[in-house]
Order: sequence, then structure tokens, then C-alpha cells
Amino acid sequence: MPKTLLELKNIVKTFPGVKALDGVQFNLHQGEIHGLMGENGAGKSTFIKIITGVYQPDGGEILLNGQPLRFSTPMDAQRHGVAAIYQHVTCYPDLSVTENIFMGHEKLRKVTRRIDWTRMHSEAQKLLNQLNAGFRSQIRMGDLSVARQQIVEIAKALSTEAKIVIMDEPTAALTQHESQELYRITESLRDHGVSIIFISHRLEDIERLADRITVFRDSRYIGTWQAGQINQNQLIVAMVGREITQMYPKHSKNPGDEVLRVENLTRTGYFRGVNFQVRRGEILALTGLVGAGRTEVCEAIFGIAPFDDGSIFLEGKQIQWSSPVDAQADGLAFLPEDRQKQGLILEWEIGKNITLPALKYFSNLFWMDPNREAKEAGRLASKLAVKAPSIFAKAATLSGGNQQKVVFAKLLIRNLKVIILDEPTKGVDIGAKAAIYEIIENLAAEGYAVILISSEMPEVLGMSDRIVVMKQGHVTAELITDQTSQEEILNAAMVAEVHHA
Amino acid sequence: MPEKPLNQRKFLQPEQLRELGLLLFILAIGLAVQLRNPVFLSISNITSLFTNTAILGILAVGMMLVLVTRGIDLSIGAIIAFTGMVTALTVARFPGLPPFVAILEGIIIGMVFGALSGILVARLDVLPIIATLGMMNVVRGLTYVVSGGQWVSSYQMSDGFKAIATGKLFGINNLIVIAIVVYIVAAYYIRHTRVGRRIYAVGSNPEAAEISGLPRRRLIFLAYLIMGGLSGLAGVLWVAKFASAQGNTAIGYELNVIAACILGGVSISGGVGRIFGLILGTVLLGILNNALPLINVSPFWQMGIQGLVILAAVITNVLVRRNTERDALRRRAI
Amino acid sequence: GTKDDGVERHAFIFKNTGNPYGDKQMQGFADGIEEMGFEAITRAPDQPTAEAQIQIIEQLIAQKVDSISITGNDFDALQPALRKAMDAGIAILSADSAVNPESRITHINQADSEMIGRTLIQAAYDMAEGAGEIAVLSATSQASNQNLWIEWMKKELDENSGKYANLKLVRIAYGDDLRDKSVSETEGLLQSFPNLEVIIAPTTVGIAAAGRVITDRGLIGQIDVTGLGLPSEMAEYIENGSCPYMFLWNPIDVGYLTAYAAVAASRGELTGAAGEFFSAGRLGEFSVVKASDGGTEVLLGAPFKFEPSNIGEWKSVY
Amino acid sequence: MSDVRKISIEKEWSWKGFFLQWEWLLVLVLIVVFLVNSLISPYFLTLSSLIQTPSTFLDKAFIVFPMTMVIILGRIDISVGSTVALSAVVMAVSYNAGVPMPVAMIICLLVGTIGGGLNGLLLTQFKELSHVIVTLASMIIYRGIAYIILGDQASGGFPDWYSFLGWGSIAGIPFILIVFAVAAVIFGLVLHKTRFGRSVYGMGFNSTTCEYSGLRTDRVTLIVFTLAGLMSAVTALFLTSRMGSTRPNVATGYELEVITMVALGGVSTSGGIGKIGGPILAVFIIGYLSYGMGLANIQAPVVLVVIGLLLIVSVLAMKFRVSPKKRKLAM
Ligand SMILES: Nc1ncnc2c1ncn2[C@@H]1O[C@H](COP(=O)(O)OP(=O)(O)OP(=O)(O)O)[C@@H](O)[C@H]1O
Ligand SMILES: Nc1ncnc2c1ncn2[C@@H]1O[C@H](COP(=O)(O)OP(=O)(O)OP(=O)(O)O)[C@@H](O)[C@H]1O
Ligand SMILES: [Mg+2]
Ligand SMILES: [Mg+2]
Repeated sequence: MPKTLLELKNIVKTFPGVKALDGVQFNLHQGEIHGLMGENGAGKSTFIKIITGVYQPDGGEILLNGQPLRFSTPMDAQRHGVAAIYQHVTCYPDLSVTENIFMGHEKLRKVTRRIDWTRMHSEAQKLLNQLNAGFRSQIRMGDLSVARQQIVEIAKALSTEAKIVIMDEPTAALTQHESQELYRITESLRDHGVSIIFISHRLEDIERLADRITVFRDSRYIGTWQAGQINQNQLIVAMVGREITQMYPKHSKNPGDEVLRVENLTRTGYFRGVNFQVRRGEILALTGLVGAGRTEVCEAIFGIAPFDDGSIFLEGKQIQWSSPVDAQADGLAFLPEDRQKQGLILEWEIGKNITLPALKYFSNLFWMDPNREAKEAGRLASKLAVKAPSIFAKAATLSGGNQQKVVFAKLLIRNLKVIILDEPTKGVDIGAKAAIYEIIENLAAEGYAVILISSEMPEVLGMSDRIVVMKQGHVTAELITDQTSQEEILNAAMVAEVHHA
Repeated sequence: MPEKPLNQRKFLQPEQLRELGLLLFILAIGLAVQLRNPVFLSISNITSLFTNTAILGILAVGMMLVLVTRGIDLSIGAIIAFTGMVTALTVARFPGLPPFVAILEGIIIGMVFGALSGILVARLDVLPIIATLGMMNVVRGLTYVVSGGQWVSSYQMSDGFKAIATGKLFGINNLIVIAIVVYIVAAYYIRHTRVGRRIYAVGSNPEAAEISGLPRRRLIFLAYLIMGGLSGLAGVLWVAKFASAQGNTAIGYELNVIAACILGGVSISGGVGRIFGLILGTVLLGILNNALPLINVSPFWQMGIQGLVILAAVITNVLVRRNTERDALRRRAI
Repeated sequence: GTKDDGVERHAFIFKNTGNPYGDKQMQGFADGIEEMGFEAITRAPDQPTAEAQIQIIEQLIAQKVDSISITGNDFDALQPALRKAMDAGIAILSADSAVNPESRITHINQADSEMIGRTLIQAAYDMAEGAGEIAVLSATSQASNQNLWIEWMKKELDENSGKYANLKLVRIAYGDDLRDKSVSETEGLLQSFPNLEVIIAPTTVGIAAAGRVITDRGLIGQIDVTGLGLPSEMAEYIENGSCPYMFLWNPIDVGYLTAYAAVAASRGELTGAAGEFFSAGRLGEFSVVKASDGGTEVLLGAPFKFEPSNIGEWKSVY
Repeated sequence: MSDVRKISIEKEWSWKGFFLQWEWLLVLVLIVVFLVNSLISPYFLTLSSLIQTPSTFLDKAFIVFPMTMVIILGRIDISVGSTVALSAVVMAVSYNAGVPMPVAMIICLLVGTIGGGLNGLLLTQFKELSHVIVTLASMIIYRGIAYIILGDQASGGFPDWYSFLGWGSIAGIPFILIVFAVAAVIFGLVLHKTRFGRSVYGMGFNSTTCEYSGLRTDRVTLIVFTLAGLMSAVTALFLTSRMGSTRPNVATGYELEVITMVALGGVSTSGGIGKIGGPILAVFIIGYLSYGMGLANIQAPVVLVVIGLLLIVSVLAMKFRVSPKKRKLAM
């Protein structure tokens, strides 16, 4: 019988208007990786924050090594050997990586009590090397990409030499390759006796890592299984409450005329000589490692960022959008990568968020028409199954996946020709994912051209007609989905030669 | 280096670049003034430039800390007036009071007001600009009330008290010495102590600070407390230097201090600010005040010129920085 | 004016609060009014602006006071407000710093501007021993009385160009009545004109700042400061020699004289025509004379000279 | 998807929520001010006094409208006082150079508009620059230009009819109050009922999202700062009319007074929050308060203290009225 390290019983937590946890239980063994799963909004992140003392539970019991205990602050939890990597990176962008790692438990010199920079830098670098990070610990956190910030968060958890490490969707921002790296690290931690709670929406993460799996649904505890005891379908049923027969909808492949074409698109320092086109009714996947420049290319097309050379053609006519306003007017829509910073106004209600890109449609001459707005927002929110009591709920109170659905609704409010989706299913639960795939497919079927930026191989292979692979700002391959393989894509993304101009 | 870094090592960090730009700007202005009036770079003029800028510089340190926490303090002009008035009244009453006691008194009074702002902002979550705007009115009003509308004049102050600002240590004016000490302590504090770094962390991301359990409120409170203490110190120095305390002392001075900080690269959105930049920002303002009278600019033109120079300084900075960033991108192998 | 409770009320508005010079004027005014058995209202805005004074005037109109005497922050800008007060039957006077003749019955002038201007140049001539560079450190470039005095200084220099052939007015600087600015302007003067002999500062903050700089830099005896200043502020510098002597009138008397003029005016006994006489309590009889701005004024008398021998007794008075 | 969850589109109306609005607190404060004033001065509570009084404090209140927008945007404009001075000075100088008065008034509005527009232009062209430093610089520059133009002179001598702006009444109601009411209605509608207003609020919370959502964020910034300039010029018109002449140093310190009113009005300086009604009430609270205390001949420093305390206390009062449950962002 393995030793139970942490046990939670009957945990209840209510937010104004929402019961986030309703009598939830959980136990964690010494030296296991415990997968925690559930739909968006099931209460996973809230549960984690209760363990680490960010929130105090309204009811229930927490036992650490059999002793009842409550952490009043995360610092407190850290002292008891509990470290957490939160779902949304909580870094200090203006400080160095070293400081981000050691903030809260800085290394001090013995007598003078001054910060021991030399030691902190070298230890931080050691941790980074251990994680194969490939950047220096002196650089500013804000200069790193989200994926690299995630690595720093892991280093931070390691630095506290915690007995329990909690990871809330650590792979959401990572590519396949980087995820592999993370698996390796996680397993080696476990092998050193650390217990790990691992939250993810990706079945392959859980399949690969978890020794046991616990599922929450609608704020309730559903069950705990040994990894071998439950297959994928059963797991999905546990999470969603029904079967999802088909993750990727059947795609009717009969693309029409070309809608958007980019030729030799170049932005100094970001990407060079990018060519591709997308046709009516087609889903084009844009894939590659994080930092390959996919986002930058699409932002340049959308008019948010400039480009130095090359041209863009919409339905055969050369155009140049100097701002998203023009791009939108011509029927281009863009779903940004970072839904909290770029996609939503968190303090606003759902409805207002949805209508933001199309204020013009809801105003007569000057005046806004709130009724029309509410109707349309309600229609879209229902269509995308946003889980919220009303469209007047604040976006900040939604779970990650539901927030993403709201951002998605923002796109659908306008008439479109081309849709660019930058990692649309990042951090989205499996039910919502299926829904989003269906929406994407419907859009393609209706004749829209879709550009899908994705780092998830199954998604790329399951959804697209064609695949463009980027590496270091260059297109290294253009592949027909039906005639390619995962190996070929990864090869183009990681190994292919890039010819520097 | 065990590994090849992915991000190329940059020759200069963006902040350093910014400071270099400002430094060049200052040198250019200095040169231009020097050509018009050779007195500018004389020892005596430089001494007076720094003496007159010392108080601004001391205040800028406190304001930087407050700005780093995403705050702002508009009450410092009023606090200077109040502490100056009260210490002057004390000195007038007890001429034998040792100067350092007067300084201490000023610092303590300043810290009391700083603590009040700190409680309002950090404990009661009042927005900094509102809390300190309110404090500004209250403290300024109180200054008139405690003084009964009277001034304290130079003959009422002991020589020892006035020597706080006019005396010399190692041949250097006390004000400059005090400013240097403040800068050294501040530089050490924000770079090498835990609390100092944590103030930056709180400003950089308050939510993260909260979640990782930093004492966010206490750190913000501390920033206002320090600002208050430095304002109190400045109040004493001000009164000692000008040998007069009056109700409208340092009215509107907060804007000068904020300008010095922002010129020096402190960001009003928190988390960013360096001592060296602060020195440059302060010196640039000091030069503007010192140089224009020297080169015989009509008094009616002085204001316009000062504003233009400030604008030119910040815009050149942006342009220089954009340019170097473009170069850096060009060098990046893509 | 209407009197609800039978007691006449007379108001005095100074430039701004927290100014001991103004306090003394207000005190003198209140003394005079109360001596006559009436009620005095003394007001001052927190900032020395015409806008703020207009608000106070309106408040006084609503209170239906009998007279308003004002130390104007602006020569012209108070006219509409003061006209409104006049239309409401309130007697309007200006004191110390004038408002334009259309908006006042008469002006109580602390001293003849011409005399001040000329006296200050003569003092500088005396201190420079007949030759050398002199500079003026004024308040703001807007201050109307300072500007008038400076004009008379220039006139004195021009009209007696023979006598002042070797006296050179090199610069007029403005310290805006701010301590820090006045100090850096003074230092600017010292740096720019190494041969400077005398600084004339016809303003309290300016003259004290100049005295401070001269004292700090050990230039006592080399550069002399003179002008107009409060004895309390200047005591140290007169005693240590950086300012051999300076001038001022008694602000208490300015206020006191204004009080008597205001009461007389509110009764219609004083209409502001040149040649009229009225009596001002302990100060005796005064006459209304023509002023250089086209209106009329009442002159308090010659400015008083403060020097090492008498500063001791005055420094604690005002 | 099969199980489409129904999401409500009916807005819940709650009396509690309605009465917990900041504006009600301000109404309460205003009533208290009225009561106290009529107690301390017999001259306060007369109809004519109440109606006529606003003309003594409304001049700077025109800037409160655009400043509300600027602050909702999460910015601040400290150049408004200087813009008032510059546009007043240019108007006076051009009138005295022979330009007909109506044209001079249009010039005044133009100068203000250009001044505000330049701020907006700088902020949109140099996004790296902080709004504080830009408007601080223009604050110094605009007043500097006013000094360059007019030096130590005053300029005035306007035609008689011009004084009607600041002093005249229509049917017993001060003209300035009428204009203020019209402006309040216009700004209220623009801010709360139009697309533009919605964009302003959105940008106050998150301007990146607004940009990605295809709002013309630069244009909104430009318009808001231009409005600040324009309304400063309107203030200049009324202020000059009230003073009959102008100087380069008029309207000093207006920026902080205006910001105080906007802050008391419940507009959050961190952006996105606030309604037009609050600042309007705050204008009258501060105006009547200082007028009433002036009637009682209370000295200016005391008035300062009272206004400062009022600002702090009312902000605190609001804090403790609504439950202090703070929204935590999903981490
Ligand atoms: N601070 C808060 N205030 C109000 N409601 C909240 C708050 N935080 C979370 N909730 C609500 O609690 C529920 C659980 O949210 P939680 O973030 O724990 O979900 P999750 O399982 O982590 O979802 P995801 O997979 O999308 O991250 C959701 O309905 C959410 O809207
Ligand atoms: N070697 C490098 N040195 C400095 N910056 C780099 C380097 N490689 C990439 N970057 C930049 O780092 C930033 C962050 O990358 P990010 O993770 O956002 O990837 P991305 O460009 O959005 O691509 P993708 O969407 O394919 O992940 C990008 O601006 C990228 O150009
Ligand atoms: Mg979560
Ligand atoms: Mg990307």
C-alpha cells in the first residue's frame, strides 16, 4: 500500500454566483504522477489554488501526512514542500529569469544578508540546463516566449525542492517536442520520490504520464482510476458525461478558388520569403516549433505588425492592410494566441466582448442598440456552448476554455472570407475542442478559407487539407495532409536545413 | 558558457541603451551651452548646479520606488512645505536644537504622512493618484494652519540649522553629500536586498506577487513610507537651504520630480527604474534650470525651451532605440 | 449696502494666503474697521490668481458687504467682477497692487511708484560707488507693481544718464517669487556677470534669496543686495552686511489707511476725485491725488529705510 | 453540438445594485453640502443664489468632460491648464490685431483643438512614450508659447457683448450653465450610447484586445485628446469673458482641480470605469462647497483641507458600502 501524502475531503468553494467545488475529494500518493482531468470550468484550477492556499475553502478538510492543515498563503505551502505552476504564467516580466526563479526564497549571504547574485545565477543556470532550456538566466523574463516562460516556472518549482509539485496545464503552450522534454523531467522528478499533480486536457499527456487519474465534472468529484483501468473512451465519458464518437469531424474535401495568397512575405528579423495560399473551403494548417514565426506571419497579414517585403493577394487583387480595421473590413478574422491579453476584455461581460469587433453592426448611425446586441451575443454564446449563467457574466469569471469560446464567438459575428486561428484549442477541454473543430469544419464547408496555426500534431493531421511547416522564419515544407506523416512534419519543423539569405 | 544561448547576447540592454541616448543628449546640450557661455563648465557653476539639483534628486529616488509599485505620489510638495514649516518652527523655538535632531524630526513627520498615504493605497485600496491628491490638499491646508499664515525667517534659524544645507564635508556641499549617500544606499537597497527586489516584483506583476505570497501590501506601504521620509528630509533641506519657511513652499514640485523620473526611464506602469537613469533625468532637469539663465535667454522664452528640450529628449530616445532595434533585427540570422 | 443686522461689513481681499506681508495688511485693515465699530472680513485665495479672487468677490457680493478693498492679482482681469460689485452698490477700492481705474473708486498706494523706482537706483548707485554693473531680480514677469517700479528705475537711469554713465543695468531676471527659482536666477546672474556690483530685488522672496546666495558664497562686501523686503526675512542679511540697507513701508498702515478710505467711500464721503480729503484715525489726514494710470490714488508716504541700526527692532514686527 | 446550453440574455435588475452606484453617494454628499451651507450662511439657500452660483465655478468644468474620457482611457492629460492659457492668449492677441471677435473666438477653439490634437498625435506616433511625459512637456511648451506671445502683458479690451458669455443670463439662468448642461448631455450620450464611447471604455481596460478586435484605437486616442484641447479652449472663452482680459499665467493648476473632480466623480484612474454623471455631480459638490464656505468667510486653507478629506473619505465610504470581495483574475 503506497503512502498517502496529501488528502482532501469534501472540499467546497463558492464564488459569488458560482459553486466552483462541491464536496470534492482527492488523495495523492508518495512518488506518483496523478492526472487531474475535467472539462473547462470543472474546478481544477480552483482546487489547486485551495491546496496551495491562494483560496481558502468554504468547507472540507486537508490532510498533509495525515495531519489536518491549511495553508494561509502560497509561501506557507512552499515552506511545507508544495510548489505549483499555475495555469496562467505568473511571472515578473521586468525581472531576470534568475529572480523569477528565486523570488520569495532568495539566496542570501550569511553575514551581510545581501542577495547572493553569483550563487543565484549559477543555480538558476544549472536548473535551466537541467531542463535543456537553452537560454541564459540573466535575461529579462518578459523577453521570453510563453513556452520558455513555462520552462522557467518549472525551474522555479524545482528550485524549492518541493515534495509535491502541481502543474496546471503545463503543456498547453508547448509543442510536441517540448512536451516530450517536459515528460522526461516530470518522470525523473517522480523517480526521485516527488509527488506530482498533473492537470491537462491532452489525453496523450495523461496516457503517457499518469499513474492514477482523477476526474472532476461540474464542480463534483467523479472518480479515481489506476492508469490501466480506464480506456480513452471511458475517460471521455467520465469527463464530458457522454461519448464523443468523433473528435475530428468528417471533412469534405473540395476546395474552391484561391482566396488568400502571400508571396515572398518578409519581415526583417522575424520571417523571410514566406509563400503560401489558401482556397475557399480549405483548412490550411500552419505548424512548426514555438518561435518559428507563425504568429508573426499571420499578424503581418492581419495588419497588426508591418512587413518589409513581399505581397498579399485577396481573391487575386493585391492588397495591403495597414491595420486590422482594413483587414476585417475585407473579411479577414484573426483569433489571437493569448486570449486574456489579446482576445478578451476580462472586466467586461461576455456579451459586450462578443460584439466588440462589430460595433458598427449594432449601431444605428451613432447609437448602439443594446437589444440587438444582446440577442446576437446570446445566440453565439449558446451556439458555442459557453458555460455561463447569462451573457452579462464577466469574462474574468469564466474558465479558460469558456473564455476561448467567447473569443471564438467574437469572430463569428462578422461576415468573413478568411479566418486565421492561432492555437484555437490551447487549454480547451475535450468537449469544447470537439465543438470548436465542428465550428471550424462548418466554416470551411460554408466556403470560408481557414488558416489554422497549431502545434498539436493530431489536430494538424485531423483537421487540415494541407500543411505548411515553418522553421526559424522560413517555410520548410508544404505537404498534403493525406499524403504525409507525423515524421515528415516533425522532420521539416526540426531538422530541415534553413537557407539563410 | 555551457550552452550556446538562443537569444544572442545583446551589446547593451534596452535600458542601458536608453540611458546612453540620454547621456549623449545631455552632453550635446552641455556642449551647446558651453559654447555660448564658457562659465557653464566652471567648477563653481557645476557645484551650484548640483547643489540646486540635490533635493530634486533625493526626492526622485523615493518617487522612483513609488512609481515602480505602479503608484504615484502627488503630495510630496505639500509634505515638503509642512515638514519644512514644522521643523523651522521648532528650530525657531529651540535655537539650541542639534541639526541632526531637526533632520530626524523632518524625516519622522514625513514618514507619518507617507504612512497615511501608504495605508490608504496599500491597505484600503484607494487609487494612488486619488489618495495622494487628497493628501496634497489636506497637508497643504494644514501647513497654513500650523503656521497661522506666517513665515519663519532666516534670522529665527540657528546657524547650525542653516549649515545643514550650506556647510561642507570634504569640501563638498552637504546637500550633494546627502544626495550621494541617498543614492548609494538606494542603489544598494534596490539591487542587493530582498525587500528592494521584491518592491520591483510587486510592481512588475502584482497578481503574481500576491499568488506567490509576497507581502504585497506591506511592500507598497513601504514605498510610500520611504517617499514620505525622503520628502520630510527634503523639507528640512529646503528650509535650511533657502533659510525661509512659508506655506506655499515647493508648490507643484511633484511634477518636476515625476518628470525627472520619467526622463530617467522609470516607467509609470511599474516594475522598471534604474538609479543611473534617475541621475541622468535629474541632471537634465538641473541643467535646464541652470543653463538657460546663463546663456541669456529671454525669460519669456525659457519655459517654451525647457518643454521643447524635454520633448526632444524623449523623442530622440525613442528614435535611437527604434533604430538600434531595427539594426539588431537585421543582424539576427533569419 | 443693505445691512441685515445693522452692522456694516467691510471686506479686504489680499493676493493669496500664507503671506505674512498680506497678513499684516489684513490685520491693519481689521484694526481700522473695528476701531470704527464695524465688522471686517479679510479673505485671500490659496493661489495668487485673478480667477480665484473673482470667486471671492462674487461671494462677497452675495453677502452684501458694504465695501471691498482688494490687492489685485491682475490689473484688468478683475474689472467685470468688480463692476458687478459696484452695480450692487458696493464701494470698491484697491490697495497695494492696483486694479484699473474703471473698477475702483481710488487706490491706496503704499508709496509713490516713481519714488520707489528712483530711490532704488540711487541706492544701487550709492552701493556701487558710482560705477559698475547692476541687475534686477524681480518676481513674476506679470507682477504689475514690480513692473511699474522697474520702469521708473529705467527712467531714472535714462534721465540722469550723466550721473549714471558708469552704472550699467545688465539684466532683469525673474524668480517668480519661488525660492528655488530665485536662487538659481541669482546664481545665473553671478555666473554670467562676474563684475556685478549690486542686485536690486523689489520683492521679498527675491531679495531674501539674493541675500542667501551672497551669504552662502562668501560674497558679502563684493556684491550688495538692496530692494524691497520684509524686515523679518531680511534681518539676517542686513545684519551680516550682504544687504547694506533696503526699503519698505508699513503694511499694517497700508491696511489701516485702506480701512478708513473704505468706510468713507461706502458712505459716499469719498468719491475718488482728486483733491478730496479724508481723515484716517491715528494716521491723520490724507488727500486724493492723480495717479499715473489715469485714476486717482492716496499715498501713504515715503518708503521706510531699514538698515543695521533699526532692523533689530523691526524684525519681530513684520 | 447537441446539448446547447441556454444562456440568458435578460439583464437582471437589482435595486441594490442600482442604489449602490457611486452617483447616489455623491447625490447624498451634495445634499449634505446644501444643508451645511444653508446652516452656516443665511445667504446660501436663496433661489437666485443657487442658480447664479454655478457661473462662479463652471468655467473649468468644461474640461471635466473630456478629462473623464481621458481617464477612462487609462491616461491623464496635465496640459489642459496650459492649453486654456494658450488659446486665450492667441484669441486676445488676434482680436487686438484686428481680427473680428467671432473669428477670434473660432481661432481660440482652433488653437485648443490643435493643442490637444498634437498631444494625441504624439501619443499615437510614439507609442513608447508615456502620456504623463508627453502632456507634461506640452504643458510646459504651451504655456511657454503663451509667454513668448504676450510676455508680461495682458491683453483684453474685448467688445461689450463678449462679457455675456461669462456673466450673462437667459431667463434668469446663467448662460454658462445652459452651455454646460448642453455639453453634459452631448458628452453623456457620446460616452454611454455610442460606438465611440464603447471603444473608449474598452481601450481603458485592454487596448491590445481592442486593436486585435479591429477598433481604430489610434483614432479614438486622437479624438479624445483633441476633445480635451477643444474643451480647454471652451473654458478659455468663458474664463476670458469673466476676466475681460487674459495673461499667459491664467488657469494655472486647473489640471489638478479638474482631475480631483473627475476622481471624486468615481472615475478610476486605472481606466475603464466611471460614468459621466459622477464627475458632473462632483463639479457641483466642490463648487457649492467652496462657494458656501466662502460665504461663511472660511479661509482658503481650511477649504483645501475639507476638499482633500472629502475626496479621501468618499472614496473610502464607497469601498465599505459595497462588499469588499475583490475580483481575482483567473490565474
Ligand atoms: N475568482 C473567481 N470568481 C468567480 N468565479 C470563479 C473564479 N475563479 C473561478 N471561477 C469559476 O469557478 C469555476 C471553476 O473554474 P476553474 O478555473 O477552477 O476551472 P478549470 O477546471 O480549471 O477549467 P479550465 O480547464 O478551463 O482551466 C468556473 O465556473 C469559473 O467560472
Ligand atoms: N533566436 C531568437 N532570438 C531572439 N528572439 C527570437 C529568436 N527566435 C525567435 N524569437 C522571437 O521570440 C518571440 C516569441 O516567440 P513565440 O513563442 O511567440 O513564437 P511565434 O513567433 O509566435 O511563433 P509560433 O506562433 O510559431 O509559436 C518571437 O517574436 C520570435 O520572433
Ligand atoms: Mg484551469
Ligand atoms: Mg505563436
